[in-house]
Amino acid sequence: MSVLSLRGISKTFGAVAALTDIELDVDAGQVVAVVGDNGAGKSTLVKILSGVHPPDAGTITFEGREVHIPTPAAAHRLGIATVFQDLALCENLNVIQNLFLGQEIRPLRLNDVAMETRSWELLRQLSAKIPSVRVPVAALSGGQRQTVAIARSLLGDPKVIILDEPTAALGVAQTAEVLNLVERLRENGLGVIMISHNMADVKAVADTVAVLRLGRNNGVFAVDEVTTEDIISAITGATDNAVSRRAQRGQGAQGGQVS
Amino acid sequence: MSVLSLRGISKTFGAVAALTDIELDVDAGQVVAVVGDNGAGKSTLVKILSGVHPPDAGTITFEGREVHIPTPAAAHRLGIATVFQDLALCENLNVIQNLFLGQEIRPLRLNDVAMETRSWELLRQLSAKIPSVRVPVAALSGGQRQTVAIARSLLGDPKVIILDEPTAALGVAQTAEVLNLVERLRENGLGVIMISHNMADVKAVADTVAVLRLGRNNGVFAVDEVTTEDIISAITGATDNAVSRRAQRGQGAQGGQVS
Amino acid sequence: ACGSGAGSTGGDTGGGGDPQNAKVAFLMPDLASTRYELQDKPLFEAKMKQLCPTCEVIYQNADSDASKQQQQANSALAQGVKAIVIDPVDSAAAATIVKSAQSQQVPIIAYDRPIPATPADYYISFDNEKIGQLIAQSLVDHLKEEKAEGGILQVNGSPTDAAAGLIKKGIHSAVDPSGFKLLAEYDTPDWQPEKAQTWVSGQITQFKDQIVGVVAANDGTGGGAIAAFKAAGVKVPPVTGNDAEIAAAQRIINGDQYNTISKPIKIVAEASANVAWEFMQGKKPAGKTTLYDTPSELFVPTVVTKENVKEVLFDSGIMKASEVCTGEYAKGCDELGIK
Amino acid sequence: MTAVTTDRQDERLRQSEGLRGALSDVVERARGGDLGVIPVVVGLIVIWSVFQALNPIFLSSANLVNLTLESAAVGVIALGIVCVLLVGQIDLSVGSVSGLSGAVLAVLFVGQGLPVWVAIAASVLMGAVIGWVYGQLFNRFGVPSFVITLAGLLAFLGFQLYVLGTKGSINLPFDSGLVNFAQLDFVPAWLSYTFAVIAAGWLFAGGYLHARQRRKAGLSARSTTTLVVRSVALLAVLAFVVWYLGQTRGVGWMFVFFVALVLIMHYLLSRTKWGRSVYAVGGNVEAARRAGINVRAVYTSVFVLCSTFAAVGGILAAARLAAANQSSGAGDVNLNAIAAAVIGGTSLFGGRGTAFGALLGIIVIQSISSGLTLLNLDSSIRFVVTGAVLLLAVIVDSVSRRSRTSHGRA
Amino acid sequence: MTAVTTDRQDERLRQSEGLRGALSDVVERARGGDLGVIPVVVGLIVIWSVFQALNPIFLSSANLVNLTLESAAVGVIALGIVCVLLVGQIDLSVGSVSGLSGAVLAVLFVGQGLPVWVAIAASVLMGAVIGWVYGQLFNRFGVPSFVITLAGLLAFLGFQLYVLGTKGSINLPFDSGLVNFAQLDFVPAWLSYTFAVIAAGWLFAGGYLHARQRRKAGLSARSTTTLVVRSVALLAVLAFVVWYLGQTRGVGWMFVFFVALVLIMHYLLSRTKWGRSVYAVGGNVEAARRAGINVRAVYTSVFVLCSTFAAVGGILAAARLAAANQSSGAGDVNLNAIAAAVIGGTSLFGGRGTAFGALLGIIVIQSISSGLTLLNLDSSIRFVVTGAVLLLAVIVDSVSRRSRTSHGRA
Ligand SMILES: Nc1ncnc2c1ncn2[C@@H]1O[C@H](COP(=O)(O)OP(=O)(O)OP(=O)(O)O)[C@@H](O)[C@H]1O
Ligand SMILES: Nc1ncnc2c1ncn2[C@@H]1O[C@H](COP(=O)(O)OP(=O)(O)OP(=O)(O)O)[C@@H](O)[C@H]1O
Ligand SMILES: [Mg+2]
Ligand SMILES: [Mg+2]
Repeated sequence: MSVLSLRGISKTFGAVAALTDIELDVDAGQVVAVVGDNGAGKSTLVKILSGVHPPDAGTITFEGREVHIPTPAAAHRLGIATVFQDLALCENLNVIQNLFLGQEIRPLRLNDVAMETRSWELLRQLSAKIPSVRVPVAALSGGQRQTVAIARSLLGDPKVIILDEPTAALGVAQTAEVLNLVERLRENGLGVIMISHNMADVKAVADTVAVLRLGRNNGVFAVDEVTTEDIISAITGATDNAVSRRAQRGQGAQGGQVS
Repeated sequence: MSVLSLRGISKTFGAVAALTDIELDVDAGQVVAVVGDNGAGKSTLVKILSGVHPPDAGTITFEGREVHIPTPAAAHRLGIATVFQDLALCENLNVIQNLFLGQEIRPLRLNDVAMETRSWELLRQLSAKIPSVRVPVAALSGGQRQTVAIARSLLGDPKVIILDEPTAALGVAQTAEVLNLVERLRENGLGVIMISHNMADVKAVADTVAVLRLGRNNGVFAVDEVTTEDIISAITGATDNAVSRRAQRGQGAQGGQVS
Repeated sequence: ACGSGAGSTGGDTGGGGDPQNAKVAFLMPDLASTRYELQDKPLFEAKMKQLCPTCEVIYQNADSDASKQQQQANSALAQGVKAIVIDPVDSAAAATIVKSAQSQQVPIIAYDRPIPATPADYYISFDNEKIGQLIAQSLVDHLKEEKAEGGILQVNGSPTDAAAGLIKKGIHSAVDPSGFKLLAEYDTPDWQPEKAQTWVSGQITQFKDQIVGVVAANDGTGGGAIAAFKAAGVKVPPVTGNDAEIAAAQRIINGDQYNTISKPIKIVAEASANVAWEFMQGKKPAGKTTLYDTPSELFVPTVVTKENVKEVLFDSGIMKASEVCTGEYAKGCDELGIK
Repeated sequence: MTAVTTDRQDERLRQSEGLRGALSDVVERARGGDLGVIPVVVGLIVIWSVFQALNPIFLSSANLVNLTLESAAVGVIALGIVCVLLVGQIDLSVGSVSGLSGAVLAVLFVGQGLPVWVAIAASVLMGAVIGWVYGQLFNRFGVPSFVITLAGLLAFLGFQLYVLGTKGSINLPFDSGLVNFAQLDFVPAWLSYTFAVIAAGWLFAGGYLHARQRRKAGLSARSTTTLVVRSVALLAVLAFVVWYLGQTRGVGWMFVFFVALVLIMHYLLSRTKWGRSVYAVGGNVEAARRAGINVRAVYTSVFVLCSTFAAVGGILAAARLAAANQSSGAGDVNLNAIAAAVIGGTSLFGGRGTAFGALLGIIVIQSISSGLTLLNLDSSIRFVVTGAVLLLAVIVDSVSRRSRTSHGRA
Repeated sequence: MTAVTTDRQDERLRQSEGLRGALSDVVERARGGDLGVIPVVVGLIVIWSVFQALNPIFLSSANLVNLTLESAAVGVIALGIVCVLLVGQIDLSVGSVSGLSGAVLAVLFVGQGLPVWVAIAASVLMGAVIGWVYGQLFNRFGVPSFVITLAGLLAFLGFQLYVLGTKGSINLPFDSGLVNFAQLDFVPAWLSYTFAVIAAGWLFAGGYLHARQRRKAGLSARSTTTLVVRSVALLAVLAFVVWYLGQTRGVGWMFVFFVALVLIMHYLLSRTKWGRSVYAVGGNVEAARRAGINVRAVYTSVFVLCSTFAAVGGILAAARLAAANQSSGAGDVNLNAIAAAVIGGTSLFGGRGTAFGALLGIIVIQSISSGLTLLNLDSSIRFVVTGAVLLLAVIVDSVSRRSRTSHGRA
């Protein structure tokens, strides 16, 4: 049975129909990759699931019950943890403060030592290269911030984790660790939604691939039954696209490597 | 002769030595990829070159003359155009206004029509999926914003273009277009500095790869004489790293694809 | 430009006509002193009601803002008033209002403060400069009687208030030749008692026991000065006041404040109602004297000290013992025979 | 030309064309909460109806003429405030500067007997210099503008007292051109109507040329019908206003002057590079800097503008009162000017607001003040009611803005 | 335990240990412009020296005692302002609310003859309710807090006039406990010294336990020498202050009360979940919301706190003056309270500031005011000098902050 399933989700921003009639199912212990072109509506979908935007229409079913997710706090309570594409960190707070924001240890007399120790643990696990956890997030590099945002989502005890382009800014080592992490999450029986533009990563960890195109469903594929080319043509809506042209040209010129 | 060359550049933020004694050379018609782990100091280097931060020490030589770049405006005047990792767009302005910010057509009576036409041209060239150019940038998706930032740098007549992780948020089609663009820029004799965590992209377009590690130079390689594994071990500082371990595990398990 | 009217036109204005159901404007300057809302306005309204039961009084308070007062006057003219009684925020700037009113044949009566630049139709007042002089002189006389030696502090009103300027001038005219040294003086921003308190506290540390008296330009600042001495834990020297607020009467009864000044507001307010009513009927009342080219009537205020507080404030009915002699003040009242 | 214009090709966009399209656009934006000034106008209409019900003189021509004239001085100051708020800064000293400017004007003109234009020029120049100093302090030392202008508030109040000296108050001669301009000079009826026609014609011509250009470039454009409807509507409104005010004294030149300043600022802010950089600095100063904008120059220009407008406002206020005194510019000038800007939709955090906002905002504030003046209330009640009405006027606006954020617009 | 602690393993970090390390840390931070309150303190010392040179009474014990007492009322209000500024909002009505609170206190206590604690409780409760209403208006309608509290400013001024009614001004009895508390009650010398010792001991004990915990967890920690030096320094400073003030009247209970509030707020802001969420909301309200923080509750709590502190400040002011009148809370209470917060380093844009900032800021402001009081200047000069000194005091601070941004700290 699905932990999370969406039916008929639509969302309009002003004159732009960002999502139209979306369906999606995520099982426990399953990694669903959501892919799509820029502006396809992936992040909008994520924001609807995590209570940032209310949907205009459609139903969300979580663990068999139909739910409303009016606020991010409601999503937290349900057990949905999210890493947003725009990270959503407080730049004026330091790494520890951001990691534990809203889930502080000993709320009436914060336990800084425990939080700092745990922070180092989490960051080490993601092989983050952060010199000090006591600097404001404003002073971190793009990848360091992304690591902090990912580490954040692991606190608490989520049932579904949504990762919106989690590896976009990460270095090669950190990317590898995040992919490891996703696999561990799957083994622990969590549902994982991962959004990515990197087909290699998608093929490496996902079980199912859901394609969005211009705000609509454009196919769901089991990952071992589909080729990268098929996914790309579902994304772009054509088999003849910039990617395939570039690949051909590359082959024509030197017989080269395209991911 | 190099368009741009750096010698002994250092930069300290508080107690963190972000860059120590960096050297880098970029020739006209050459694409230099700067790679490195998260927090290695790549973006700091970019910011120094584009006048955002002053360096603590070291010299910058541009077209044979030693230059100071105290402000971004000075960098613009020299002919250095930059796409920043954090994009640096004004969220309250719309796409056209952001694209032409600081380089408006007809400053005393803005020519909106010309600017809009040109905007659509530029965006189409990058195969951007932006429904309307008259919405504030705050309403765009991550990838759409990145496309806008890239399009921005093409206006004017730069001699060196610096791209800090330009494809991080882009879809597959847009990434392909940006790589095509980089190749066109090279053909037009511009110097290009590209920062990326994606080794496939680096190998596809770069001529030279400069590796930074913990704020120091860690080798410069000609791209056709080096393997991806070598670059990765220069980045992580070890041949046995998370990436290689993951790759091995992958092969052990199913003999699979790792980029 | 069209027409001859400065300010606004509108409504059927002008002197004469049917005085019944007419409107008269009563424009007061500020809230720094409580008297305008608490005494002048009700007294004027009562008298007007008595003279002309169907007439309507338009009351406005300009809150120390000359342009707001101008707006209020224009609005009154737009409503078709038959006469304006005005206590100008700024005596000079009120000239514009006089012009506007007169150009629409609406008579205007200067109340409390004169309008020297453009003569109004009538001027009724007690004179602020005189007030300053009276309170200061009363203090100086008292000090001479006590054979005090030392200097005087002077707490003036707001530096941006024209009336305060007049009072200040009056105080100087009594203090400067008195033989007592003027230790320091201070223009209290916005007449704020807190500011007066802070300033006097500073002067206490500076001059210690040289201070034999404080001339404060109104009861509020006087109260602030007294609080400063109390808070410094030293003996309170004689302190003046002005306005005869209830709180000041209490302090006088208790011996904390030396004097205040009672303006015969009832008399002035009623006199102005009478004059306004005559104007509204189309008559031209004659002045007792002429000041600033204006037919005028001036009244003399009375200095109130512990000696005469009973007769001036209570026997005359200006204040009721029940309001003043509360709690800790009951004892003082008893001693003075106030019931 | 393609069937679908370049900017309408995305299939996710709802399509709409012509007058119908323009209308459905408005409805669309209303649903999305992006109503521009409409909510403020609605708030204004509510206030007007209530006051009219309470005292029928409120909407009389005479009172409205007063209202326009009384709006001008603080309105001009609010225009400057809009500029500083747009870059995310504040100027607390506009009141003092306006007071000082009035005092300098009076002293030079009356006290020293200089020609009036010299006195005006000196006051305005002084305003500009003050703004320039603010700009330097802000750029050099990075002192928050709140503190700089708070210091300015105190210092220039001191200067004002000093300049006026022992006099305390100086009358401006009633027969001087300046006082006439502020009190007695009204636009002749024929000229007012001409202005109205010109404005409507301008709106049509400008819109038409723009639309033609856009069509040529293959972009969507307003249909000619829409343009005609818009201009006719404008003409009707303006003609009615002119006619109604003309029932008594008509449209004052001082108000025309204010409106002209609003139009100029609107042009500068929306159609020039400088205006764009003001919005950019207010939206994200670091991004603006990286785009090569001279951020310091923008800050300085804005502070100079604001202080200059404050000085001009001070001159208008002095002319209107025919006097400069120690309390000119004191009291609630600061708060009213800032409140007018905020009510007109300018954000205190920078990057959002328009010149027209200042016009609307000051009219709201003056309406409240004028309406309450007519009601003849006790001071205590008047304060309470002023507060309540102010709040109500803004709630209308804010509710719509709120629905905008929930619809995902910044 | 490893040789290098967990948090110092990155090779890019400069290493430093023990007292030497602590010192070089300070130097490092000074170079980076991250000096905390040091620049404000330097500014204060400059101001003090200048005034002392001009009038030797300035630093006399008696005058400093006055200064402490006069700081308390507005200081408490500034503490509330710090909270609203931290979430990026503003409260313009603190002056009115403090005035109203004083009026309510006087009417209930003197007019109605209720026990003083009932009157105090009622005033404070009223403050809290006002804040709650602000919070509701802000959360429900999204009206900018500037406008809400501007409306509040007017409305509560009206209420204040209304409550004082026919009296206008009400004396509080000089022999009541409340007035004594504000004017005559001083901490006995032995108790003051005890406080000083407790404070120093607390600093040491707290620091020591924390350091031990950190060492146990394998993190770097302050060396015991550093801790001892710090506590001894604090003890010396406090003992000196107590001794010097004790030369005349000593430390007033009202000031102790204010300092206690500062300490409590410091604890709440820096050591509790609530405080963390305040900073988070001020830094990035959307991020805070997404982290599951109840943003509305945070806003409400902050408005409630601010109005409550304003009410408390109003009570203290009334007690100190021994009277409540119509002008209580008017004038520059608002500006002074906000300026104190800003001078103490609180950002108007939210997310940066401390409770101690309010303490330092109000001392700067009161020092300027007290120093000028002793100089006995003309009003006009006094205003100018106040402005200039204020600016100078802040320039010291801002220059250092500026160097911070150029060193890349937010
Ligand atoms: N807050 C908003 N207001 C208005 N329009 C929005 C808003 N957020 C998103 N949109 C629009 O909705 C569409 C989908 O955006 P979304 O962020 O979901 O794309 P995405 O699939 O995540 O793209 P990317 O790969 O670039 O991150 C875009 O066209 C965007 O312009
Ligand atoms: N403004 C700043 N203030 C303080 N420290 C900073 C600042 N900017 C960067 N740093 C520090 O400098 C180091 C290098 O940062 P930089 O942004 O250059 O990394 P990067 O190589 O671009 O990393 P990424 O791949 O994650 O983008 C980081 O450790 C970071 O914490
Ligand atoms: Mg996205
Ligand atoms: Mg980077």
